[in-house]
Amino acid sequence: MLGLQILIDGFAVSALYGLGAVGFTLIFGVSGVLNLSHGAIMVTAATVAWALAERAGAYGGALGGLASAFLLSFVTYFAVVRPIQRSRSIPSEETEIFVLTGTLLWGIMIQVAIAYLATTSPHTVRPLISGVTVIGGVRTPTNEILTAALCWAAIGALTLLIERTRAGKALLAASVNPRGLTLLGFELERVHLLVWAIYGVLVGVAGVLLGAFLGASSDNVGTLTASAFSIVVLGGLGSVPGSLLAAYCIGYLETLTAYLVSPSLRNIPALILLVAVVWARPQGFLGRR
Amino acid sequence: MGSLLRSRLFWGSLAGLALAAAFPLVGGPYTIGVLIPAFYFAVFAMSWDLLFGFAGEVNFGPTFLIGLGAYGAGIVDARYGLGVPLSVAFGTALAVAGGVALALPALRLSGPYFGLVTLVAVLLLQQMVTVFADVSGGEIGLSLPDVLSIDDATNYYFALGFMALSGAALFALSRSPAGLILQACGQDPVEAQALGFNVAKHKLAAFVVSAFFSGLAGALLVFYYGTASPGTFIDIAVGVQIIIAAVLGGRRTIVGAVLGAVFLVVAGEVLRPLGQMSTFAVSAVALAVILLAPAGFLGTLLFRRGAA
Amino acid sequence: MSKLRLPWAVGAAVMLPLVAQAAEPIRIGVIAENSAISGIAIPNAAQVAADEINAAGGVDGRRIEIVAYDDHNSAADAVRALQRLSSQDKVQAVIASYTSEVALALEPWAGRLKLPTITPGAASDEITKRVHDDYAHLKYMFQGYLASTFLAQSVCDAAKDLIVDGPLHVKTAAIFSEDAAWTGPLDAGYAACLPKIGVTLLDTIRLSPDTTDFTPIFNGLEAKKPDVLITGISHVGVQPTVQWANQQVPIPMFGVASQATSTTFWKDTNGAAEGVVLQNMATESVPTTAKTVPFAQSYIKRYGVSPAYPGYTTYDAVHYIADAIHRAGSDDPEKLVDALQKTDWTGTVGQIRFYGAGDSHTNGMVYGPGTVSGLFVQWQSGKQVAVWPKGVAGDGRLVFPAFVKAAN
Amino acid sequence: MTLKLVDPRRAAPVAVPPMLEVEGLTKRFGGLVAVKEMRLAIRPGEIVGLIGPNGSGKSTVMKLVMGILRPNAGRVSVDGVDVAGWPSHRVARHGVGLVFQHSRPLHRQTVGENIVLALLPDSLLRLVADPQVERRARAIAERVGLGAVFDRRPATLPFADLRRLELAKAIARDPKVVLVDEPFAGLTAGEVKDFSALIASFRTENKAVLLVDHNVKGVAALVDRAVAMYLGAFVAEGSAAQVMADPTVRAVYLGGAVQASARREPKARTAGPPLLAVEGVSVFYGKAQALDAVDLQVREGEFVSVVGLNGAGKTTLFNAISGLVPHTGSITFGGAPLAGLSAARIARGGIVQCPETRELFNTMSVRENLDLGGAHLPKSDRARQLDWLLELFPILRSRSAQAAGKMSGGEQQMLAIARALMMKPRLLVLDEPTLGLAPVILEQLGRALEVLRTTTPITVLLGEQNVTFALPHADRVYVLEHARLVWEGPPARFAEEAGRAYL
Repeated sequence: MLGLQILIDGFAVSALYGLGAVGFTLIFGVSGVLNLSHGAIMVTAATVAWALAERAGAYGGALGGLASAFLLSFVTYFAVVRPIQRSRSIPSEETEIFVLTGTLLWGIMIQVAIAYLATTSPHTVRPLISGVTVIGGVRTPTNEILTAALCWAAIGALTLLIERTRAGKALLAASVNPRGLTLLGFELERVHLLVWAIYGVLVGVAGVLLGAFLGASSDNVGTLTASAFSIVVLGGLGSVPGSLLAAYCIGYLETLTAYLVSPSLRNIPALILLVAVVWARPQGFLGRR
Repeated sequence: MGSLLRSRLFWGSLAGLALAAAFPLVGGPYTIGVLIPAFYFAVFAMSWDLLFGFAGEVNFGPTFLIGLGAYGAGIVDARYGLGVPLSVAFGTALAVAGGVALALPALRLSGPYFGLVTLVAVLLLQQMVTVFADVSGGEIGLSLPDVLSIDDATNYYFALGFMALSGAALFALSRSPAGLILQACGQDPVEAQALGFNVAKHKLAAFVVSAFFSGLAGALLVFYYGTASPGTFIDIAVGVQIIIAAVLGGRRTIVGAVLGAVFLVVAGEVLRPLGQMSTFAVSAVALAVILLAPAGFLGTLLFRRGAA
Repeated sequence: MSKLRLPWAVGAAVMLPLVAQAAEPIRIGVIAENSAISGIAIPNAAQVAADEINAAGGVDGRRIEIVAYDDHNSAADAVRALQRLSSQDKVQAVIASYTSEVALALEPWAGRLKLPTITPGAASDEITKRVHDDYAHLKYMFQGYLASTFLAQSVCDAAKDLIVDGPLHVKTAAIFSEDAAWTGPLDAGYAACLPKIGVTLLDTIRLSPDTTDFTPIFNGLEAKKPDVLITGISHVGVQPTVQWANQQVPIPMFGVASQATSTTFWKDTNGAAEGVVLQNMATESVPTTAKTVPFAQSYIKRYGVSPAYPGYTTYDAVHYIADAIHRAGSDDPEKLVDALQKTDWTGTVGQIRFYGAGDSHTNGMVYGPGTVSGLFVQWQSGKQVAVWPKGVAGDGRLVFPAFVKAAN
Repeated sequence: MTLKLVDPRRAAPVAVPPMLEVEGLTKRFGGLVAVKEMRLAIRPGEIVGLIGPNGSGKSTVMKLVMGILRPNAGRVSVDGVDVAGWPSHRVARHGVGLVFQHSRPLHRQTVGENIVLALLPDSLLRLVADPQVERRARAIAERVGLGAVFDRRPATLPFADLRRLELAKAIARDPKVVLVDEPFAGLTAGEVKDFSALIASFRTENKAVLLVDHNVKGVAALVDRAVAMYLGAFVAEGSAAQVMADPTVRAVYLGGAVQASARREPKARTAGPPLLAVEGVSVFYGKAQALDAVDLQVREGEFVSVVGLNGAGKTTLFNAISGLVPHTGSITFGGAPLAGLSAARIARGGIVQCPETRELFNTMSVRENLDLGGAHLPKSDRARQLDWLLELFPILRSRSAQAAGKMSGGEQQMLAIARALMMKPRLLVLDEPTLGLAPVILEQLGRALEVLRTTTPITVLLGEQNVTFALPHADRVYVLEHARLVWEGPPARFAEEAGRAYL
């Protein structure tokens, strides 16, 4: 009973972690950017979905949240990331730290704006389906099942896109060898636009689902970014399957700790695991060096 | 020595220091109160710049070292009543030990991997403070029986003096032969090794020095506030402010970090009428500086010809 | 913009002599977290009170000015603000923060700066205990809110009437509280008073205020099968409530839940708050005293939402500070502290008095019938319905959502 | 080891033991053996050239000696002490100095300070500058010709001075063994003379000097002896002339005896208007000139080979054509200028480059690589092109699902060419397709190129160091040397007019 409960709860939380991290890792893989405004964009999606739900209904709100994340993702790219990458006064070996600092500042700006417009209090997106479903004696909110299902649907859609479409292949190729792709007549700029668009959708879905499942507040911005960052490093920077694997490791480790040890120690084993893995195998689970 | 006397930077710093020393004659008591933490903050940022700008290590967790210094000092004072000087010494020693602990992964890992370890170090420290709340005061914070002084002027000159001394020490170190070696190690470890320098040794030393000043400043700031709480000393947001201050002021200048720190604190005050949006405005200004003048205030002033 | 500036400047110049003719104003500082629902109620309510007093001619002809600072719920920012209020704004008294951590950080500074400081929402018993232990230095600090011990007592008192003696016949309970300064004495209070009303305590969960996923906690609690969850939450609120409802945890929630005191809580939780019973200082529909409803209405008229709990206590605090200054006849902090300690003021939350130096809750708000006893409300269909004490609750009755076992 | 081939003019007395002695040195990267049982010896006052084409392992040997890499086996003895496996800084302290090819000086410090850095002891406590050090730094600067720019920042210096600075740093350490990586890359003839003099002066200081370079020719005038490497192993040793004449070395560089005559007659089409016209193109990398006013034409249907040693500028020329590096001068394709077009646009326009580094998508399958190549074609064309290519390179059909990175070098090269051909190029630019390939693979590759040339109207621009491979296919040949085109003509005249001077 307890085992099944841990299995179910861990699954949904991990799926959410995974979806949040997949977009993050994709951006890194293709364009080498660690986007530290990640958490802020996620919370924006949740907050907009909450605010619109009253007038536009649950679906309208969810769509609005998605659109806001999509938009912010492009603003992040055009207003922050690209100017830094193209700047001639930033030496190339320091681009990384500038992108990190720039996206961090941008994230703070979004976070403060959310706090200003919608207070720091958490908001919950109206679940698309309410009620509970009993699985093997474990009472599970139907919304939780829906969350896990939607996460996997989004991940599945992404996999299809990458594996089955030409644009997706180009995306994959760009993460392996961008120069090779240029030589084959692909404009890298377009590939980057595509990856930021995909990122916008993924992070939007993750944000809205997070808002419906656990609720989101502007105070969560830092934690969300840090958890995506950790999962992505643990899984191997740039590796989508690695991120999913890592998301499930961390998700279950946290759930196990919360159930079997104490909810207040929830984060600690995951942090220790992270340090241990980074120490022993810096490329992460499935990373290439 | 002659080059020092000819240096614009030297005279500029001296003038800035003189201005700061004369400030209490004209500034209101509140502005003085604003500047005191800004001075400690400047030391945090300078210590960070030593690691980033010279040793080439991106430390996302300056507050790990600061927090060790602050809590180390605070706990021994509150629990064992050691008094200010001994407590500060203890906190500083703890921070130096933390610096060594942080240096070990730094020598093994690079780039984002090391960055993540430093981030995790901060999170773990924060969790420890919460978990061992009986000793640390937890989220509630730790109240100290002692403070440096309740007189604003005393606190102001103490902080200013501390900042000036720390700045002078760190700046002198950065310009000394040892600093030259450190810079070579940070920029190209392979070439530095080929020139016969033990890169591990020099980086370790940089961590120790950075941890020493971070911890010392953290410990002193604890005794200025009279309380320690994770939100003031450990939270990642504090570390972010420090990094932004150093980058804004100008990387690899040490002294620029002072400008960055004072700018952040003062801008926060000037923009206070904007209410909550003041943080927004300060971040926006910082972002604009990073995009338009990436060398930072002092970097732009000193190296105008793009020799970043 | 520049067109507007000129007439404004002229206006100011005309006004200036008028202001100067009046007596030196009374300045009251306010420090709060403006981005939080409960936090923003503090400066807002202070302004309502000040305007009211000024409209009625001020205190002995002196206007009241509110000087407000945002502390972002950070102890350091709050200390800095207190220093500024003392040295630059030269305020006579300060109303500061609803967070115990922040209030405790301010306490020694209130003493060092000799600045009477009242917290309208921080509950930790430690605040008043420190005043008791070091009276000479810390007597400037007042707790204008019920201490955690009294909050626990009021929860037990209400529980006895509502769910133990009432139709539910609750026999067992589990404590669900966040790990923070103010819940230490609260939990101790619960543990002490629950057995006295015949309720067995099965478990105590102290959760981290950073928690976002409450599922394991609810599941763990549910396995212990308590009849009721006694809450002690403030930093968290929306998330546990929503997850409680989504997961259909069959145990009612009863106790202190600060976020739930705000009327926006219903919308923030998308109605998941249905059935939650909570302690509140006052609410806009219940005339705890004759002043409660008029204040709430003028607040709502001005800000569009009803005041959260520190709003009521802040409004009262401005009034009794003004009263104390009037009685003291001086701005001298020593005399003002003396006068504040002799406060006996009918506020929106009840009759307000403070414990004396001999009591372990020195300068804390007196709890009990005839003074301030708190109010219990339950969220029902988007409204807070008063259910306790009987005297003010009228015909309010507990109604739980279908998934709560106790409903049957 | 025996040193029979020493030039008697310069040889130090045989009794003197070697200052640097390398024996049985082996380095493996995963499964790849980069250096295999390498041997080498240099006596004090001797200058030795270590030569080998790209990928031969010569740079790895240098790094193993310096301690930047740890050898898997073997001995590196410096002044009688085995330093193999020591960390780099200890090797340096023991008396080995390395002059890096790409200089990375401290940009915020002056030239003088950069030299001072090299003079400092490895001490944490050296907090005050020693005036003695400053004086020595100035003397060294004077010696290498940096006296006039002592107080300037490196960013304001010309390329040659940056190289001098690297040399100055090595001198400052006063090493017993000096390793110099590609001593003359990017320098003008005059600068080469200066540098040679500086390096020759080490001889009188009794230092053992190792010059690492692509080819013997560059260092012939300077070295006492040369050692040639190929595929990680020792190939030949002797005076520069002897090494150049060594049949194995000639086979490595030229792919066997230079064939005096091309097998085919120039096509009639060679007279038409140029498809590609390169006029006065120059390229700078930072301050180093990599291409100097190059003029070149390729006509429709023509097969043009550009031959030149590694480092001559072939890859730079091709990258300029492909729009991958900024350049001056003009390049037109089919009459239209390419200036301002993105690299991808140029590739879609018909100039498809198959680079020396292949740039395959290593983790993706062969089929996926090919599909990406054909991504811009209409669907029916794509299928046809794919069928044709799988016929041309049958091996790719059987490897269709394999990850590109897991294939052998020859297979990867075929995939790279096939992928480029998937784009149906009007001009195929092939850069060093033979690099690091075994002879049997070269034969297959040659046959495929022959089929391509005879059965399709394709235009090819081939860059090769391997003359034997480059000549038989070519209608016309250019020789590129030190960033300049020095000869142009039909392959038949190559051996007689350019062949001797080539190596």
